[in-house]
Amino acid sequence: MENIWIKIGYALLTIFIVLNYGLLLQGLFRKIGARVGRRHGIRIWQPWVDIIKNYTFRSRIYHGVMYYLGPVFRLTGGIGLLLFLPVIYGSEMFSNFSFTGDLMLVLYFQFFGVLGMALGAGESGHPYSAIGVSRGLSQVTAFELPLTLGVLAIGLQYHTLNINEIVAAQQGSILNWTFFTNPFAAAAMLLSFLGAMGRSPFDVVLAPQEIPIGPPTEFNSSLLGVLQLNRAIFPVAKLILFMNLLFGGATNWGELIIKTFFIYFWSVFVGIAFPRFRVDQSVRWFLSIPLILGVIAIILIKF
Amino acid sequence: MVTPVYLVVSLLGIAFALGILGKPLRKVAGVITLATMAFASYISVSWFMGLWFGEQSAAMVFTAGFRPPFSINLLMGFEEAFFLSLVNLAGLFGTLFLYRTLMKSGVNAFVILLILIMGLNVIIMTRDLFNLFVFMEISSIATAGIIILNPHQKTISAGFKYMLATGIVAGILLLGIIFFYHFTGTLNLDDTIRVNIEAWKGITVALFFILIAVIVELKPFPANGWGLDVYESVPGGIGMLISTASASAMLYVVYKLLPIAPPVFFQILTTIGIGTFFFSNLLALKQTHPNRLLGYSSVGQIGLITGVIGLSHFLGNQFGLIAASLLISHYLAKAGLFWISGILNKTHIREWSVIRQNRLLLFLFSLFVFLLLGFPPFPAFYGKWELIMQLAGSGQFFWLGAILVASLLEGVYLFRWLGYAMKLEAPAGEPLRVGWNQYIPLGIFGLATFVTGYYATHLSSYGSLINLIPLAFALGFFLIDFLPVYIKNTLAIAGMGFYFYYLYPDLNGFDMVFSAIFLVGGILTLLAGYAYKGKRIGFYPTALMMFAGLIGLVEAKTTLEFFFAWEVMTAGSYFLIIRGKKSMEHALSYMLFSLGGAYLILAGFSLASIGQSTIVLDILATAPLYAPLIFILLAIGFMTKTASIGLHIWLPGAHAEAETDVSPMVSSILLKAGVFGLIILIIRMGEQHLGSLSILYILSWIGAITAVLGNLMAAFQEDAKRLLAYSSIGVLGYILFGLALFSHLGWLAAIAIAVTHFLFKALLFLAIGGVVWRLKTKEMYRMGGLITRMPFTFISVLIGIIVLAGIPPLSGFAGKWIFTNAVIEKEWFFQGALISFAGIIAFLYCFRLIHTIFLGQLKDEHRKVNEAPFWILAPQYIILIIVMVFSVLPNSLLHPIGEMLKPYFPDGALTWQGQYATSIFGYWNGTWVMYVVVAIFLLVFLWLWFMNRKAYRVKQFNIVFAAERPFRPETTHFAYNFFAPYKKAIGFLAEPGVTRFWGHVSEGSHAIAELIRRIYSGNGQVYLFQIMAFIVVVYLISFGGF
Amino acid sequence: MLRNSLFLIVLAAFAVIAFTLVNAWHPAESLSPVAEHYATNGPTEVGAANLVTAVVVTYRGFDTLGEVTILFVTAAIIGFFLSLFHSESPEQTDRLMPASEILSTASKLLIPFMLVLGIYVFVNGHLTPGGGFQGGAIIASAFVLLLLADPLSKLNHRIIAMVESVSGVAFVLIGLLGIFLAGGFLDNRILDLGTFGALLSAGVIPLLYIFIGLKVGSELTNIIGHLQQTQKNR
Amino acid sequence: MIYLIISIVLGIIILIMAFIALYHRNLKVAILSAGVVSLFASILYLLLDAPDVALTEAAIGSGLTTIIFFYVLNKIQRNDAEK
Amino acid sequence: MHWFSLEYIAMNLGFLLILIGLWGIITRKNILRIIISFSLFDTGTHIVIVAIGYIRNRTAPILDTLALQKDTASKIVDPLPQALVLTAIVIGLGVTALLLVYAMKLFETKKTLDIHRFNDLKW
Repeated sequence: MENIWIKIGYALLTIFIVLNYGLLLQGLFRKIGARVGRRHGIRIWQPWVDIIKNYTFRSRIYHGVMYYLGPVFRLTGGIGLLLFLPVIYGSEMFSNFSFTGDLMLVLYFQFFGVLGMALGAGESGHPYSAIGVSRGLSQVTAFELPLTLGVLAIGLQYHTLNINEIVAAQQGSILNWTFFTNPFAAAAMLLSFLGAMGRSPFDVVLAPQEIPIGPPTEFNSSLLGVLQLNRAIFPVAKLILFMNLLFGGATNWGELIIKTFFIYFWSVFVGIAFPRFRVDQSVRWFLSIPLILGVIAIILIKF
Repeated sequence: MVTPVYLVVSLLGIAFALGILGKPLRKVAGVITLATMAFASYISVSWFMGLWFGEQSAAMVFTAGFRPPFSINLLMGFEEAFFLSLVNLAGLFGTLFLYRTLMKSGVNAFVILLILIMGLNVIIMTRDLFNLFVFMEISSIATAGIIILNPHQKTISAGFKYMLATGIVAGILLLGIIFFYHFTGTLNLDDTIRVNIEAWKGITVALFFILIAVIVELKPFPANGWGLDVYESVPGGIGMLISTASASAMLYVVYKLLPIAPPVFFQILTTIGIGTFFFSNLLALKQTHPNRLLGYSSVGQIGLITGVIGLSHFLGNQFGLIAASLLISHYLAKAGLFWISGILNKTHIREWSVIRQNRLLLFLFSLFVFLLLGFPPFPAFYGKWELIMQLAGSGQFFWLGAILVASLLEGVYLFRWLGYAMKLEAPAGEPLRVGWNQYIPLGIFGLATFVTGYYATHLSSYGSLINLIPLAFALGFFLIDFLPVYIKNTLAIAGMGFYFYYLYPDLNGFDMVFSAIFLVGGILTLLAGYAYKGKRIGFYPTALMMFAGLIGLVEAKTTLEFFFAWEVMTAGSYFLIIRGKKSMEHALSYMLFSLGGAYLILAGFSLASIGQSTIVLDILATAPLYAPLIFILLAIGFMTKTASIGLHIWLPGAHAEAETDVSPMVSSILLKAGVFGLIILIIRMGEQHLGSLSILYILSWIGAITAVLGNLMAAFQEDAKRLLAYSSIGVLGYILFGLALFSHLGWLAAIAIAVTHFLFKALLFLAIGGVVWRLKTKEMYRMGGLITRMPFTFISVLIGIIVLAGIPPLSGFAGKWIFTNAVIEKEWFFQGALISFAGIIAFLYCFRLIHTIFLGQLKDEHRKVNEAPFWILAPQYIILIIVMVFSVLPNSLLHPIGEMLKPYFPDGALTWQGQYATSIFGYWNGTWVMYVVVAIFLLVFLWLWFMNRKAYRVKQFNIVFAAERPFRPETTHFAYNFFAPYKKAIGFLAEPGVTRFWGHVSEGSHAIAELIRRIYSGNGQVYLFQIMAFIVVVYLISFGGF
Repeated sequence: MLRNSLFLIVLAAFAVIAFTLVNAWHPAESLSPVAEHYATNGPTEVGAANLVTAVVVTYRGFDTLGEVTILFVTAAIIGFFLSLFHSESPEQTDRLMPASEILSTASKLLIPFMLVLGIYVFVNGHLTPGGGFQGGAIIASAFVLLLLADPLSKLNHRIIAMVESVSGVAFVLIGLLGIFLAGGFLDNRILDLGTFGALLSAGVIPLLYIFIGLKVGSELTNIIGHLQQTQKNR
Repeated sequence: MIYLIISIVLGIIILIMAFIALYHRNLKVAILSAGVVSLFASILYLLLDAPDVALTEAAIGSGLTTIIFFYVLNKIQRNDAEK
Repeated sequence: MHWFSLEYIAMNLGFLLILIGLWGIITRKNILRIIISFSLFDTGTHIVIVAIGYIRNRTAPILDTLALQKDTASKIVDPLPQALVLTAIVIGLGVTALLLVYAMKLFETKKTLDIHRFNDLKW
């Protein structure tokens, strides 16, 4: 029983680290994006400021029970995802609750938050949130197919779905990374990853500044604050997942930060370089190149 | 025992004597006629009984006191007694039915009827060819007489064509007879024929003339236009006499002449008979006149029996049972249908909806339709079963296929008709008036269907094993249908509960799982029945019939029992489905696919029984021949029920249009029958190969594609129940895929999904049904914001979709997890990826379902909607509890199933440590996942609540967009064409191509029917031409030249 | 025309089939076993000099019963059929020309003679050519003549029907007596066979033929009578 | 031999009459020819040693049948005239 | 040439009449003419039957002379077909009469005897 309390403590620590790291990444990349666009950009600590601001708003309204619970679901999904992952390879404590389920649990648990969030937004007044959800779900289904193929290829390659074992198999040399041993699966998954991150060109779902469409725009004050926490944690959780699957995981926090930074950078780089897709375009795109890559990955592994 | 000659003496004597009656006595003519016919019936039935029980031996009547061949003799044997009973009872009840009409027509009408029946009696009994000719002439003249009992232009022209046709046929018969006499020196059938080798050709041609004339009297395709015209023109009561009494007698003549027929004749008979069966049913597709339709059906049925006679060599000692049961079914059903047609007196089958004024008539109508199509427990069921078994056993696959296809065609028009009667708007008109003299025959024949069915059950070789108690229990509800709903509902639940309790000790393995789904599930869904008021006439018998069939599947030990239960279930579910307001066409397509599937199953079983000594289900495992074919037939048969892609088009409509508590029954429970069938099949036959290709591999693809397309189509639906229906297609695709994996994990997943699908689909259909119940619409875009009005329903739907989508921590995830493991184990990645893709598409419709109904803005007109009725919510919450238990303690469901599978699949099982499951590839601890998720959730919630404690709630409509306040809530609810971009991207996959394909099949067959039926131009001379051409062609075929 | 030429082909084919039958047929050289039995034992068994009658009335008496029934039912149908259309319409003035003087006078002379002839034919049916059918037809012809001579005369259907019924019932009853008193239904040996060749011989054959004759005669008359009705009314 | 010649003549007449019955424009003639066919057939029966049949054919086939034909024809033609 | 014997001529004549009758039944339009053809067809069958019973150089089966009563079987023609024809003729009369009455009624309904006009019932 004692073990559990220690685990909980470590879990809270993990959340804390990841949260701050996530906020830092946010700020950092907004800055980079602005600089690339030859603007000055925000201050790097702006995300922290935003969160605090949101929690201190005086006018706090909500539209209904589900609206209230939506952010809760969302953040639960983000934290849950993080905690179901072995964050640091070899560290039992920073493996958190990954003993409760394997890769499949992680993959499917992603949707917990998505669904709850969608429901919450759905109860808001705006039709736009529903439109955003509709777009988001459409896009999710599309990139999930190459992602699944990639995951299956990895499962077949390492003959396991246990993330720890997958990471273990990649230790030793950089060339043992799945990224190198199974490049097609990695390619398929990294392309899917772009969709999963919801950055340009696949960001029509979320609510970037210029189009007020999408679920997050419906929330305010502390509800939005919860969502912002999630926006810090959830991407990092995903980064850790991909890091574990493709880039040999991390044996310490430093390695983790370096690896995730570069993976994140990949999505930011693409986002800055490519214009936005409409949803039907992105769906078709995911079902073309990434899908073919996934199929090739499977074929190569199987035969 | 009364000498059979009294049959002739009484009927003829009274006919002659009726002329003596003076005017005042004319009124008693009818009574006298009836009494005479009753006497004749008594004689024949008592002979039949006596001969059956062996108290009597066959009797020969020698007229004129001389022995044959010098004089004419009549034989009263077992077959004769049987046919005489049919004819005389038809005469008796037919006359009773027509009593009032006949009284108006006068004494002569009774005379004609008496003489018709007398003629038929002698036709059956006589052993002399020329005598046969004379009495055939008598009956055809008398028939021409009764045709014009109701004279108008149509009957007269039909009668004229009839006279001409039978006249020519009689001439040919006479030629045949006289040459037969010339070549053999005798006219007697019992006389040993001294075949003169030199005259061989002559004698065969003479025999050909005799036989072909008798066959033409049976109205074979295409030489039967004259007969069809008669059926169309005459009133039902008279059509009944022609279709039952005359046709039976003529059939017997064919049978009687067989001993003298050359062997090639059997093949001719088969070809003509089954050809007629096929083409009549095909042409009937385009027919709209009820009597002509019945005519086509009659001609077809008689053709079938003729074909059976032709095939008698192959049927062994089952021939009698087959022919008799088919004949009895035809006899009872056609009599009943013609009578009902006589009462309704309509000229278009669409107008038959007036029948709903009289529920008894409607009941009888459907009874006779099911009887005719060979549904259990009616006699033709056993007949068809044995027929198919024997045909398969003797390798007559062509005929087997032809009979099944033709039976399916028959189903098409009969069920379409039944659907019209049950669903179409009734035309205005006079109220139906049914006299007592019409009720009596109908009632007696209706009862007789059950009685004969009971005897057929006991006569057929394995039929006596069938457990009829559940079916009897279900049918018993017809008798107490006048009671209010709550009593019947309680009785039904009690009955099912008791039966489950009674079965429980004997259940294990798959039987346990499926009987739990069928019976416990049935009880749960029946609970919702308390929400209904009034009587709900017809619901309980049919619902229980379906459950009786389902439980029969589980109990079945033999293929016959299985098929019996399958058909009972189909029949019951058909009536359940058609109860929906707009269910007519959906119920029809459901029935047709079921029927087609059932025939495939029948064919599969029959192939499996080849060369085996029993018919227990295990013969599937030991089938020595055609194993892949058997597998394919049965699999497709079962897949019609599981609505796999290509065979799914019936499902959405059928499930969506059904009543609130029927949808969960048919969707969450009934579909499992197909799954159960597939399990039985695959577990016994294992992996079959078609060349080098594994059939299971093909099935896995079908399953995967079904899952994707089903879910995709669900995502594009606007109708909430339709959405759920398509989702069922998708889920059943998973199950099919799981079964096709043929591994421990695959089956574990499949069965786990089968169970959870039962739970969440019942939950969702009940919840959505409750919404529809209150809102009176199924269109999702007409709903919205109902979370405030129906919070309990919302919670059910929420839990339901989380389970459906397989999102952890609820129990739906178990299926996904096991699937992935199974896929990697089996290395069927592409199908696996599709399955997982399908799982994600499920999010689309899940979200849509909950969003468009419960979220967004409440519509003005729904401001006062109430929560769904208590009795609809009650079962939902029971299911919710079960779902939560399975979610927190996944091993409570998965472990037993795994144990159950171990005998079949020892390898690759999950290892359980408490709730911690380990597979070869991964691990999963459902309880801990639940703990973690709940803990985080609570933590976050408390955090938010703490931070947000001063928040106040605003009206949901309290919004501004683009600096405007929206003026109506509707404008803020995005619901219609929800996944428009998605549809734009890959909507082409969900194009109703399959629907179009089946539409083309249907249109094509109707077009062919339309084309072929042009041969019946209505011109008497064309009909005669057809008869002559038919004779010539049959001659050429049978002799291979001149 | 297409149909006719098609039918010509079919008919030709049928002709070929029929020709095979004729081709296989060789004129009989001797009697068939059944006929031989009739020829050898007929006189003693049945006692009718006219073997055709013996066959018609006794050996194949059951056929004859059917034959009578056919006429009976035809008459019934025709009566029923025609009366249905006409019974209600009022009697119209007949526009048939009255028959010529010669015809009516001749017919008055002829009719009794014809009736007697008819009776003679069926009474002697077991001895000479002829019998119930021929006699019945002759009687019916007498009535035709009557109707031709006086188109306005109305046959008394009541009496005709009575005769028809009674003789029919008698036929059946005599047949039935055969079961009790002799070998079987329609056995003629209820009565003594008598002297071969005498008028009162051959058991009940003369009696049966009388009834048959009466019945056939009345039935045919009935048919004619009904048709005559149609000539009057529209 | 004489029978043979008679029979051939009869046959020819019968066939001719049959054709007339089928194709003569006037229905009355057609009916009469059919009656004649019957009558000549009864003569043929006599030749074939079947006096009973001959008598019957003469009385019924050519006699009564023809009469009934005429009744019906008469009725129809009168109706026709009225029309 | 056996074709030139009485029974052959009768037999062939019978079949010719049957064919002529059939031809008439199916090709002639007038209903009365069809019935006439039908009676020709009937007569044809009767002739065939009688021809079958005929045996050359024998007498009718009426035993009115003592000479015939001895060794009858070798002296008479077959009585059975004759008996059958008797029945057939009467049946033919019945059928023909009924057909004629039908024709009359058909004419009343449509004022025509053209059989092509009576095709309301079809398909």
